[in-house]
Parts: sequence; C-alpha cells; structure tokens
Amino acid sequence: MINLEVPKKFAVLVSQAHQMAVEVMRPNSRKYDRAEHTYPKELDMLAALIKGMNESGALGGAGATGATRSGNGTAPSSSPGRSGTRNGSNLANVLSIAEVCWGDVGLLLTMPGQGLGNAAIAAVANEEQMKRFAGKWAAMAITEPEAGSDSAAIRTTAKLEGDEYVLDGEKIFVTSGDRADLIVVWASLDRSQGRAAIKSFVVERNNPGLKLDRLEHKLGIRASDTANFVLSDCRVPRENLLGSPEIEPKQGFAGVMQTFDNTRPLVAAMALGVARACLEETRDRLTEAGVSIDYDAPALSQSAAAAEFITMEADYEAARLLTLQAAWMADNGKPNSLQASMAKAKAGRVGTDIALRCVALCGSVGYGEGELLEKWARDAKILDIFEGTQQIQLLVVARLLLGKSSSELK
Amino acid sequence: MINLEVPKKFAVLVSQAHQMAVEVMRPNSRKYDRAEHTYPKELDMLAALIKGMNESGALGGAGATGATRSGNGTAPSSSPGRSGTRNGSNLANVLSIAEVCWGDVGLLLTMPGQGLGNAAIAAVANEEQMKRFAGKWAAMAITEPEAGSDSAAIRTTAKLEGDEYVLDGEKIFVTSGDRADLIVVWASLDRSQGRAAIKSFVVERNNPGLKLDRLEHKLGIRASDTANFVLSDCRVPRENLLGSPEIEPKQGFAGVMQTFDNTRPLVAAMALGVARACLEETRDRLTEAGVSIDYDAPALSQSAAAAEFITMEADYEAARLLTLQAAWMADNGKPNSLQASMAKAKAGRVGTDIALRCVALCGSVGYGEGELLEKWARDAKILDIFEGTQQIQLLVVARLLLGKSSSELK
Amino acid sequence: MSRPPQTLSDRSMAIGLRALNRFAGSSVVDRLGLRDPAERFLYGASKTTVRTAASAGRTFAAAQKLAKPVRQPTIPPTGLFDLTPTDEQRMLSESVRDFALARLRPAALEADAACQAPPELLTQSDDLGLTMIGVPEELGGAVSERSSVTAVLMSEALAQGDMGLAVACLAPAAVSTALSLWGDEDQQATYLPEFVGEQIPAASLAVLEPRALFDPFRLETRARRSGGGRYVLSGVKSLVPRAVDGELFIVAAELEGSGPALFIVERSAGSISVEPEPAMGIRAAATGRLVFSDVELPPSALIAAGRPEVYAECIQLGRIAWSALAVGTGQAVLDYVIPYVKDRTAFGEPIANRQAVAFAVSNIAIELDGLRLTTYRAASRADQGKRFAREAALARRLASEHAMAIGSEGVQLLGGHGYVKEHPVERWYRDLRAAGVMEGALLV
Amino acid sequence: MSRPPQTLSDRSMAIGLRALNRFAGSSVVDRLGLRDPAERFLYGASKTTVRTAASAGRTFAAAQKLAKPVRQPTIPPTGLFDLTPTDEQRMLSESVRDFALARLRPAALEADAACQAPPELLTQSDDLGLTMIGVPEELGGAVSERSSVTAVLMSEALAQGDMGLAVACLAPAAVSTALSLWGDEDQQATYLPEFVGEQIPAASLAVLEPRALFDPFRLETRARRSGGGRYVLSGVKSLVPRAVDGELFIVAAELEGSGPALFIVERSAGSISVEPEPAMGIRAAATGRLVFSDVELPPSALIAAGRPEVYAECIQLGRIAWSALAVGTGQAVLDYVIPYVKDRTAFGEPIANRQAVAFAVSNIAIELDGLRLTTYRAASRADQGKRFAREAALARRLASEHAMAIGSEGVQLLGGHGYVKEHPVERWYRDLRAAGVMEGALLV
Repeated sequence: MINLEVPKKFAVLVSQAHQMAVEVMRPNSRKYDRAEHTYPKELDMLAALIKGMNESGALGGAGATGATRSGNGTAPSSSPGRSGTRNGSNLANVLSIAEVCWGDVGLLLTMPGQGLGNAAIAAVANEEQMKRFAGKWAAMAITEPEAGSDSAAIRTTAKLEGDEYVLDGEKIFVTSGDRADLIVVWASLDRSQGRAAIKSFVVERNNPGLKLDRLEHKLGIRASDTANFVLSDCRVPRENLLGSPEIEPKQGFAGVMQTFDNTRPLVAAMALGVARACLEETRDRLTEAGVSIDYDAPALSQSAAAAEFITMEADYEAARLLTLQAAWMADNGKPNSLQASMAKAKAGRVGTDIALRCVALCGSVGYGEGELLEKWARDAKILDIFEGTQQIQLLVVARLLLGKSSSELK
Repeated sequence: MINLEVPKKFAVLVSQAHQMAVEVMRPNSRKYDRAEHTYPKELDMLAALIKGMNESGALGGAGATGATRSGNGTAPSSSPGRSGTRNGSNLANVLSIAEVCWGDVGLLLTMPGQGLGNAAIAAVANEEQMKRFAGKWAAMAITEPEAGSDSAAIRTTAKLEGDEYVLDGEKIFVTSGDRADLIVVWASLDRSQGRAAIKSFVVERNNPGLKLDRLEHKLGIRASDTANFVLSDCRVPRENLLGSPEIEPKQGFAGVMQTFDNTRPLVAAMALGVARACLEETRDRLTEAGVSIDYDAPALSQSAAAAEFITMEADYEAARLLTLQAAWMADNGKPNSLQASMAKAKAGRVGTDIALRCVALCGSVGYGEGELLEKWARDAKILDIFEGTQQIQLLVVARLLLGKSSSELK
Repeated sequence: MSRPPQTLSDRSMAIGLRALNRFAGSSVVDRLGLRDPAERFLYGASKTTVRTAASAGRTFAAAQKLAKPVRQPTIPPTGLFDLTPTDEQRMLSESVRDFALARLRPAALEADAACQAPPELLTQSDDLGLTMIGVPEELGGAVSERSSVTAVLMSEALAQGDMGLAVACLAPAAVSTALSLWGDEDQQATYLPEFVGEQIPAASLAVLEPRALFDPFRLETRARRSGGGRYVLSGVKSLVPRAVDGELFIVAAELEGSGPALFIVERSAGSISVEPEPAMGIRAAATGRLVFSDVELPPSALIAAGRPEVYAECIQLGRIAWSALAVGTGQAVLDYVIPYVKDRTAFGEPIANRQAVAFAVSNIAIELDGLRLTTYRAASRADQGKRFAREAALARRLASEHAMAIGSEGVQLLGGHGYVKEHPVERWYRDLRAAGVMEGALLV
Repeated sequence: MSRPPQTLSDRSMAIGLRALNRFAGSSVVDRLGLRDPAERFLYGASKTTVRTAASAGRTFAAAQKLAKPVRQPTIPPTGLFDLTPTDEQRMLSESVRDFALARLRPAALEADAACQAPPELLTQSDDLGLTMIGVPEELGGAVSERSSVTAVLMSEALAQGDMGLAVACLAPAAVSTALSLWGDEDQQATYLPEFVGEQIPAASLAVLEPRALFDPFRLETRARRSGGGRYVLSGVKSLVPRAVDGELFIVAAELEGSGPALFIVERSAGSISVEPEPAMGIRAAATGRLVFSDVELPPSALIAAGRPEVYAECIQLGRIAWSALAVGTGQAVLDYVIPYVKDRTAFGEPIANRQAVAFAVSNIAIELDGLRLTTYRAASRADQGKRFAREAALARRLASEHAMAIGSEGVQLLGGHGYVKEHPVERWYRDLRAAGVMEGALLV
C-alpha cells in the first residue's frame, strides 16, 4: 500500500539523530569550519554513543557502516510488515544521516569509525577480516591525481611479493585519511587488465610506506580532513586484500563498484540534510521579513520569496522521495542502481542550488559568517561531486535507461 | 564608443516593420494558424511593398535576402560613422525581422521572395545566376529523413550527365517548398568524399523530377508550409550549380556552411520578436491582474509574477544584445561565427522558455486560443530547432572556444 | 472462456468484487486483446452496448431517498514506507493503461485536431467504470475503499495514452467523486445513480476563470443569496472539459458573505451560455467557456454548506489529479524518446551515444520520477486523512516546472521531427503545459 | 627611458592627460613589466612611495572654497550601435587588467584567508588612480569625461584578477564618485582633495542592512532631524568593505519625513561601532558591520538635499558595478576552465571532448557575454542621460542568476579539484554569489 511517510518505527531514531545534530553538530559547526585540520574532539564521545546505540540496535545503523549491510539483493535485516514491505537499515540510514547532516555534514563525514572504508569492509570483507578490522576507523583511497572519476585509469599498483602486497602510487581526496586507523586503497594487480584487476587493500595508517603528502584546504566540509598520500613500497599482508584475489573480468570490478550503489543514497541523504537546514533557516528569516507562505494560493500569485521558497521545497521533496525510494528498494532486495543514481543526481544538484538561493534570499544574513547559510552553500557543493559527480550519475542513469555500455556512452 | 541602443537611423525602418506587423501580421495570425496549408494571400501585396522598399533602400533589407550580402569579412555596405563603426544591413535585418516576428513568425517565414534559398543565392551565386534568378522566390532543401543535423550524411546525389546534373534523393522540411519558384537543393557529387562534395543546385519548382511528397502538419508556424520532396531523375542545367563545381576538400563545404553563419542571427531575431510579443501581452495581462513591476525594488522583494517577469526580461535582454552584437560584427567585417551561434543558442532557448512561462502566468487566457500566447509558445519552439538546433549551436560555440575539430568534439 | 473459479474468487475478495464485475462487463477490455492468459479471466463475454443519445432529455431526480450521505471507507494505513500499490490498484491501473495505450493513443491525433473525443471512446471509457471509482459501493460504486492513490494511478495510466482524452474521460468522474465525498443524502440520491448507470452524463467541475494569475481562492464568479435560501450565480468559467455537451456542472463560486464554495448546476437551469474554447493542448477534452448570467439555483445546489475546508480539499485534490496526468504524459514522452534516440543515427552512430542527448533522457527520467513520488505522497496523505495542502502544492509546482521542461525536451530530442504531427511529442509539448495552468476539472 | 614626445602628446590629448600622468607616476605599472614597448612610454620612471599611516590623524577640511559644485562633462553620444571602447577606455582597462592579473590574482588566496587586502596592494591600487576616475579634472580627477562605461570596464578588469581585492580597491572610488556626482561645493571641497592626493582614505558607501529580502528603498537605518538642521543617525549597515579601517562613509538612511537619502559620515563622528563581518566571499574586502547609535551629523552631511532621484541613481549605479564585477570574475572562470578541460584527461581523452563538459563551457560563455552586454548597456544609458533603472535591474538579475551558475559550474568542471584551494574556482564560487546579495558599496 502506497505510503511515503516516514515510518513511525523510525521516529525515535530520527529524533535521536536530530538531538545529536542540535546538541553536538550545530554548536561545533562554525568552530571547525574555521579551525580546518583540527580534530573535532567532541566527536569521540559521540562515536562511542553511536557505537553503543548501533550495538543495541537503537539507531538501526546511523553511520555509513550500517547502510551497506543490506541492499542490492542481499537479505534485508528487518522483518516485513503486514503489507509485505520492509523498512530496514537502508531507510533508517538515509533518515538518520539526513538528520545528522541537518546539523553538520563535515562533522558527520569525520565521525570516528564511520568512514567510507568501513562501508567497503562491511560490504566485501570476509569473516576473518571483519573480526580483525572490527572497531577500527577506515578511510577510503580511490582517486588519483590523473584519474578523477575514471576508476579504470587507476595507476597505483599492487604486486604480490611472498606473503605481502607491495603498493606503489599516489592517492588524493582521502576523507579522514590522516585520522583513520585504516585506509582501504584501490590498486591494480595488473594495469594491462583494466578494471577487472582493481582490488582494494586495507593499509594500516601507521604503515611506514604510507606517507601523508598534505591535507587539503577546502571550500567546505572543513571539519572533515581530506588527505593526499604517497604509497611507496607500502607492504601489506596478503590477507589484507578485500574480496577475491583473482582477476575475474567483470565480476571483480563489480564488487568494488557495488559500494557506490550503496553509498549514493547516503550522499543524497547528506544533501537533503543540508538543504533542509537551509530551508528552515530561510523560512524563519523570511517570516521575520514579513513573508508568509500559503500552500493553497498558486505560487505565482504570491510574493517572489514565497514562490521561490515553494519551488525549492518542491525540488527538495522530489529529491527526498527519490532518496527514500532508493533506500526502500535496497531494504526490499530490489536492484536500485538506477534509483540510487537518480537520487544522488537530483539531491546533489538540488542541495547546492537551494543553498545558494537561500543565501541570496537572506541577503547579508545569508552571505555573512554570522549565520550558517553561507557555510551550507559551501558544504553542499561537495555532495554534487564526490561519490560520483552529477555527470557520472547522469551517465549511469542514461546507460541503464538506454541499455548502453560504458564504451558506447562515454 | 560603447552604445547598445538601437541607432536612430533605423528608427523609420523599425517603425515601418512594426506597422507591417500590426496591420498585416497580427490580424492574419490566427487565421493562418487555423488554416494550415492555405496560402496567405495577404502577403503578396506586402512582398511587393518590401521589394519596393528594399529597392529604394528604405528598409535596409528587411527580408532574409538582405542579411547575407555582407558579414563575415565581406565589405559592409553602409559607411562608418564618426566613431569608425558601421551600422549596416545586418543590424537593420535583425531589427526589422524581430519587429515583423513580433507580428507573426510563420507569416514572415513564408514571405514571397524572402526564402532561405534566396539567402543562399545571394551569398554564393555568380553574376549570371544572380540575374537569372532575380525576383524569384527560392526555398532551401537541405535536410533528409536520415540525416538531421548531420549535413555530411546527405544522400541526395547529383551526377553530371552531359550539360545536366541529375539529382536523386529525398528532402524534408523544405520551408515554403511548395510555394516557391525555385528550390536550392543540397546534394553530393560524390558521397565517398564527404562534406567537400556537397554542392547546392537550383531546381525550378515545376521541374518534373521534383515531386511533392507531402506538406507537414506542424506544432507551430503553420502559416508557413513545410514540404517534403522526392527527387528522382531530376535534371537541372549545369549552370544551376551554385559556387564552384570542383570538389575542394574543406573549402567547398565552408562556402555552403557560410549561409548558416549569416542566417543564425536572423533566426535569433525571430525568437526575439516572438519573445517580446509574449512579454508585452503578459505585461498587459499582469497589469490587469493588479501586478506592478518595479525596477528599483529587488526582484525577490516583489510579487512572484513581477520577479518572474523581470527574470524573463533579463534573459530576453541578454539574447537581444547577443543578437545585435552578432549582426554588428558582421556589419563591421568581424568574423562572428562564435557570436552568431551564441545568439542563436540563447535566443532560441529563451524564446521558448519565455513563451511557455507567459502562458502559465496568464492562465487560461494564455493557454486558450482566444489570445495568441499559446500560438507563440508553439511557434517559438521551431526557433530552437531549425537552422541548427540548440545542441548544434552549443557544439559550434564549444568547438570555437576549445579549439576542437568536429571529429574531436562530436 | 472458462474461468478458474477459485482464483477468481480469491482475487475478487481481495480486490473488490464490483470493480471486477464492472471490468468483466466491459466490452472494451476484451476487444483490446492485450491481456496475457493469466489475466484474461477477468473479462467476461463481450457485451454489445447499444445506446441512444439520452442527454437531451435527461432529468436528474432521486429514485430513492437516503437517510444520510454515504461515504467510502478509507484503507487503514500500515505505517510503513511502501511504494507497492495494492493488488486492486495494480490491476485497475494496468487495465486502464492497456486501454489508454490501445485506444486513446491511436485516437489522440484526430481527437486533438477535432477538439472532440470520439463518442464511442467516451462510451468505452464509461464502461471502464471511471465514474464509479470514487462512489461508495452502497450507491453502486466500483471500489470498496476511498483512495486518492487509486485515482492517481488510474489518471496517470490514462494520460499515458493521451492527456486530452484522459481529461475527457475523467471529467464526469470528478463530479461523481465530489458528490460522493461531500454531497448530502439528497444530492447523492439525485445525481449519483446517473454516474453508476449505463449512460454516464457529460459532467464537469468548473473552477478556472479566464484571467492571468488566477487563484481559485479568489473567485470572480459569485453566488448571491436570494429569497428562500436560493442562490443566483454569475460569472465565467474557462477551459471546462466537455462544456458544450455538459449536462451537469459543479461550479466554484464566491458565496456572498462566506467564501469560495461549490454549487451543483444543471445545464437545464437556463441562463447558461456555453461556447467552445479550444486551447493549446488537451484539445480532445473539448474545453469550453461557461457564462452564467444570473442563473437561479435552488438551496440544494450548495455543496457541504459551503464549508471552506471542503472547497480547499477540492482544489487540492484537483491539483494532485493534474500532477498525475503530467506524470502519465511525461512517462509517454520518456517511453517514446528512448527508442527514438537509440534508433536515430547522426554522424555515424545513434544519437543516444551523445552525452547531451543521453543526459536529457536522464533528466526527463529523474524529474519525472520525482514528480511521480511527490504526487503519490500527496494522494497518500489525503487517503490517510493527513493534511496535504503543502504536498499538493509541491506536486503542482513540480508539474508546472518540470512537466513543461519534459514536454519541451521531448520535442527537442526529435529535432525537426519533433515539430511535426507525425510524432506525438508535439502534442505532449502542448498538453504538458496544462499542468501549470489548469485548476479544478478533475479530482482524485 | 626615452619617450617619443609627439606620440605621447598626441595620445595625451586624445585620452586625457591627467590619467596619463597618473599612470606615468605609478610605480606599480612599471614593476609589472608587462607592457609591450609601444605602450611602455606611458609609464615614467619608477617612483618610490614612502608613506606613513596617516589615517589615524586625518581630518577632512576644505583647503579651498568652491563657488559651485564641479561635474565631469559627459561624452556626446554618436547615435550608433557600437561595442568598441574608446581608446582611453581600452587603455585604462588594459592597464587595470594587467594589474589585476599580475598583482591581485597572486595575492588573492592569502587575502581571502586573511580577510584583508595587503596594504601595499591597496597603495598600488591607489596609485592607479581608481579614486580619480570619477572626479572632475578641475578637482584633480584623472579622466576628462564622466563615464559609467569606463568605470564598468575598469571594475570588470579588476575583478578578473580577484573580486574581493577589486572591492577593496574600488570602495573609496565609490565615495569619490558619489561626491563628484552629487556633492555640493562644500562637500566637494572638503572631501575630494583627499581622494586625488597621495594617501587615499579608506572609505565606503554603506547601503546594505542585515536582513532577508533587503530592499535599499526600505531602509531601517534612520536619520532623525534634530535642532539646527542637524541629523541623528541610527541603524546597522552590513558587509561594508574595509569597514574597520574606514575613515569616511557615505551612509544610506531613511531621512525622517522624506525618504532614503545619502549622508556623509566621518568615522571620527563617534558613536559608531565597527566590527569585522567576514562572509562567504569577497573576504579580501575586509567586510564589516557598522552600528550607528545616535550619531550626530551636521547639516552638511546630507547629500543632494535628499533628492530621491539621486538616491535611486546611486543604487542603480551600484547594481551595475556589481554586475561588472560578476562579468570580470565570470571571465576569470571561463579563462580558467578552458585550458583545464583541454588538459585534463579521463577515459583516454581530454574531458573537453565530452559534450556535457563542452556544453557547460559554451553556456558559461553565452551567459557571461549576455551579462556583459546587458551591463554595458545599462552603463551606456547612464552615460547618455537616459533612464537606466530597468537596464540596471536586468543586469542585476542576470548577475544574480547566471553568475551564481557560472561559479557553481566552474567548480563542477574541475570536480574534486574544484573543491580545494589549489584552484581559484572555489573562491570564485563564493565571490560570484555576492552579485546577487550586495547593494551599494560600489558605484560606476
């Protein structure tokens, strides 16, 4: 039975996440925006709390880790309701992540123990690895200076020498790379074999072959560090390879890529959180300025600010429901690559657009550092870029709709 | 000295064109929209008038013909003012065409003697041809069912047999093809040699090898007929080939393509005319509805309708000035391919967008046939398609900006 | 045709027997010949419908009295996020989609040119029981429970065939739904039997007025109070579907001293002039203009005592309906352009291989799905008795902006071919603009 | 360096001798080393500028009296459509562009982080004579004729280097231009000499107030009338460039019983609190907030007797100025992304070969050029004494919408690299949003 309301069973979860956002994220938002590269120590306590809640099941997995346990055909954890549908961890995750990012997306991204590497480990690690890496914070190192979105162009190599893989290469844009305990590094076993030879390897942060090159100074999400690394003669035990060590054309890379299908709705959820923060703040400011918003009167019959607000809300709503749809499909074992990319594309662009428009509506209040709107307009932009840019999402959507391979539709 | 006002010397021209639009175009607008495929006989008188005015120089060449006489390096006809700049026939043409299209773009497109074929003849015909084809109405046949924007894919062939070229093929979307005296047909002398082998041939409408297949039923510009032809064993004297009969790699096609550089600002001007008609009508309707537009108050502080109107006006203004710029450059012998395509791209999309938005602002008055807004929203769309679609214009602009060939950037 | 009885029975209980009966009795569905065998049992023997044009002489009168108005029950919510339609919804919308694609689509070009739906098509659509969807079972309705979502799904499916014909088909259903939702016992008894009978009257809900920035909460059509609780109606209504043939209208008017309200107006009331008002699109709906010049109405004409929340709900449900139509026609665009851009070649390969073309298709799909979900949410909130003014407004806003863009992009993707009537995209360009213009006329 | 005298003399007459002198005396231009030989003669021997920080002790006082205010003459229009700048305009804007690219651009990253323009850069920019462009020659100005177009071209050129630094450089010029355009003889005599001298005061035009939907024609800063024709000023001004160092402000306030008007406010007037107010962008302009708490102003503080048309012109010229800055920074984006997308490869070829990338570049160019022409037209109408409120509003609207989009697209084209401070596009993303927010502060 068609129902697009947030299920009541997640009310506590959402409310807890909101409280976290209000009490921890928002008060520290400007502080760590200004103090880039300073570790937000306030998060340690929070991470412990989340861990506790995750273990007790209260959060349903509010971090990046939880999201990847189900989805895309793997068995969902929650039991179906009487209507036969499941509302599980994927839905819980997008809801709670949006809520936390309403507080601060940069702080969420640097939440200890909730790195993208954790998601990768959760998705493809074997039992022994799961155990060995449990409780550790894992970052993810994919991008290289010359590769960008083109994962097949990865130049970092991994050579098996005895019981060790030797990694050599350069990685950029590693979120929380300097803060994490582990870094999941994408490297090629054989560059001549293209995507199929790309594997991911778990590297301990203190591995002497892993050298921090620099921390980026960024437009936004400044609470979250972005590290660039050089790997030279970086040796990891062969047990640290995630997934199959064989080069299997197609299958191998699909495993690596699957992480993306699972994380795209999460990034969409981040954009939703930022967008909602902007909308709520702007609505308050507009109310102060005497603007009222009437959902019964046609938008074009109202004030320009009200019409612009309603238009933004409408696009926000579309992005939000696309995101919930993608998560719901994952919860119910339906393949959702198309919907995940649609959600990410829409939420990514709408998030940035809303944030920038809210800045203008609020004038110098929006543009100045006295409030957070200008920060959100900076933060939002990354969400249309990382985990696959807007253009990558449109490519994925088009290929699926048109039945095109990546060589036909580049 | 920088000045973007319409020069005073064209005031009479613009006013005459406006009068024509008011007295001939507008009163017949709905009539020939409804009576598709009926020849608008009211234009015969007008065509004679235009011819007279053109000959007397009063109009500065208000039709499609005049526009192509100068531009792109050829000598402009007007003398430069004291500031060293020229305001010549190209500028006169875009101004007068916009004005006439404020009246009705469909009727302009079927103005006797003012076909695109006339523009082609004016651009590349030799003296003998000029004389022979003088005073005749010439349509232009380029597109083929399988070719679209891809002029290199033209399948119509021309074979020299004795003193005649024998044309065989199929042509679609021939504006005024059934009404014109002549049809300028693009055909390939040798399909294996690609673009360089494409030449244009003047075919008399009554040539027995030229068979009318059908007249299209169209979304808009219904006053202007669009014909599809089959050419089979269609024989024309070899003197009817326009330009050089030799296949010269690059040079040959450039000549044919040059027509486009000259006509793009004219099509942009058509879009401007339609857009201004929409804006004026909408402004009247909004005034009736109690909306006032204040250029001093910020757009976002006003009513939604006022803000939307100002936004549309702003984009109209940008399109208008880009178009005037392209024409002014042609008048002054400056290469303007980039500016011509920028103008066409912007005016094409803005024209359609404004027309569609005006329909919505005016509600059922906009949507109903009682007024002309809905018609303009139908008419406008062709202007973002013919003479090179929006996408073709963006390609041209990008290739020029990025220094890319058409094989690099497809 | 042999029917596997246990399956039918199981299904019938699950999805509402009256709906099944209605479909089984429909001559249309059978003739479609589109059903897979597993579904075929649903449609009984062909029924030949012979009818006379009864509209001229029809009088609306209560055949039996009702003690109190009858309302459809609502479906109790499950509390879970769910995008799965009920079996009943799925089956109804599939049937309607089949009808829309097999019957409406082929008739659309001609109906658009004629500004008229073919009468036999309207009869076929009446046979589908569209006017019965919103009517309580006790009054002869077709579906066990009240559901805007069901109506949304059916509207979407119809508009996938053709928006103009969909409006023509659905216009009387707006009237029957309004009477079912808000009519009192006398209004229901007087009018509803006609909408569950054999000969469905041409009827419309007239809200829109001909001016820029029309706001349905600021009407210029007025109902003055006159003696004996009677009303006198004056004003102009614009783009009313099937206006010229209309026998019954529900008209939105500003009630003197009260606010906007709905009035039942029989065409036979007199002092109503009607003229065709063809528009850019939805032409098959035979839109017309109604002019009311001091039309005298009985006290029983006023619906729901003019309660403002009823009027607001009517407007909101209408907006959801138009968004649903935009979803259906938007889907038609998407389904049409995908094979087109894959087949069409330029510069040596399918144009689908060009990013600009491919991304345009992606964006159609993305905005369409966003609009669809937003529309569903508004309807589902209505079904759950939650406030849905905001959600309806958001769906309308998306429909206005993105449906317009989808229509325009559909033409653009076909280039010059999109501009000629050989391809339906030019019609969808015109139809989709309606979503930002129309108010009322439909209800879900 | 030897100067070919006849050429200099010819040129000097043609383009305004004082401007040339000013440039010739500038130590900056020489150090740039960018001039081609044909232009080099314009710049004389290097001059070492040694200055003390004089701002603390500066008092504004008329050194000589004027009989009546002096205005720059305007250039008589030719009546022809023309996009060719005058020789003077071309030379000035080329010089300024060289300065902007050679000096501002390299300093921009650090100045953005520090929320402060380097003092030596401001001195260099003062040496360029920006504050003299709008001042009549009789009062020591630099250019023979009044021209908003000239100011637009120079603003655009500066912002091509960096918008924040451009605002810092141009802020005092807004004050000198305002006094030149609208000051009376006493106001001109008192303040203008400081703007054509060696030590240009930090000065700003303060219009913006900190609230949503700020409308400069509905000010909350108020000037009450008090005894003896004096005024008492109260209110808050937001994002005022160089506010903390500011010595002189022109402040927009609602004049009791009249309407919005401009007041000259010396920092030394007291009861003014100033604090830094850093923002998303234009941070190098050291924006700050001014709070006026019953600041007493003499009768001579009011500009142009509070005539509403003067105030409106001030706001309109400010909007053109911000559009001009958006053009300059938009051009910087375009010039940056073109080589980037040609160099950057992905999937085996330059990303410029992808339609989505290429079309994004095309659209930046198209919208940028449209904005540029619209801005020029507004300024050129101002120069011709035609009304230009509409044209200024249109330029602002384009700047707000398209400059925002250009900034966002600039980052997007670089992907993750656009998000880090190694590339300037992230700064342009922030700066370009200012064009839709700022009012006042600049004048052309």
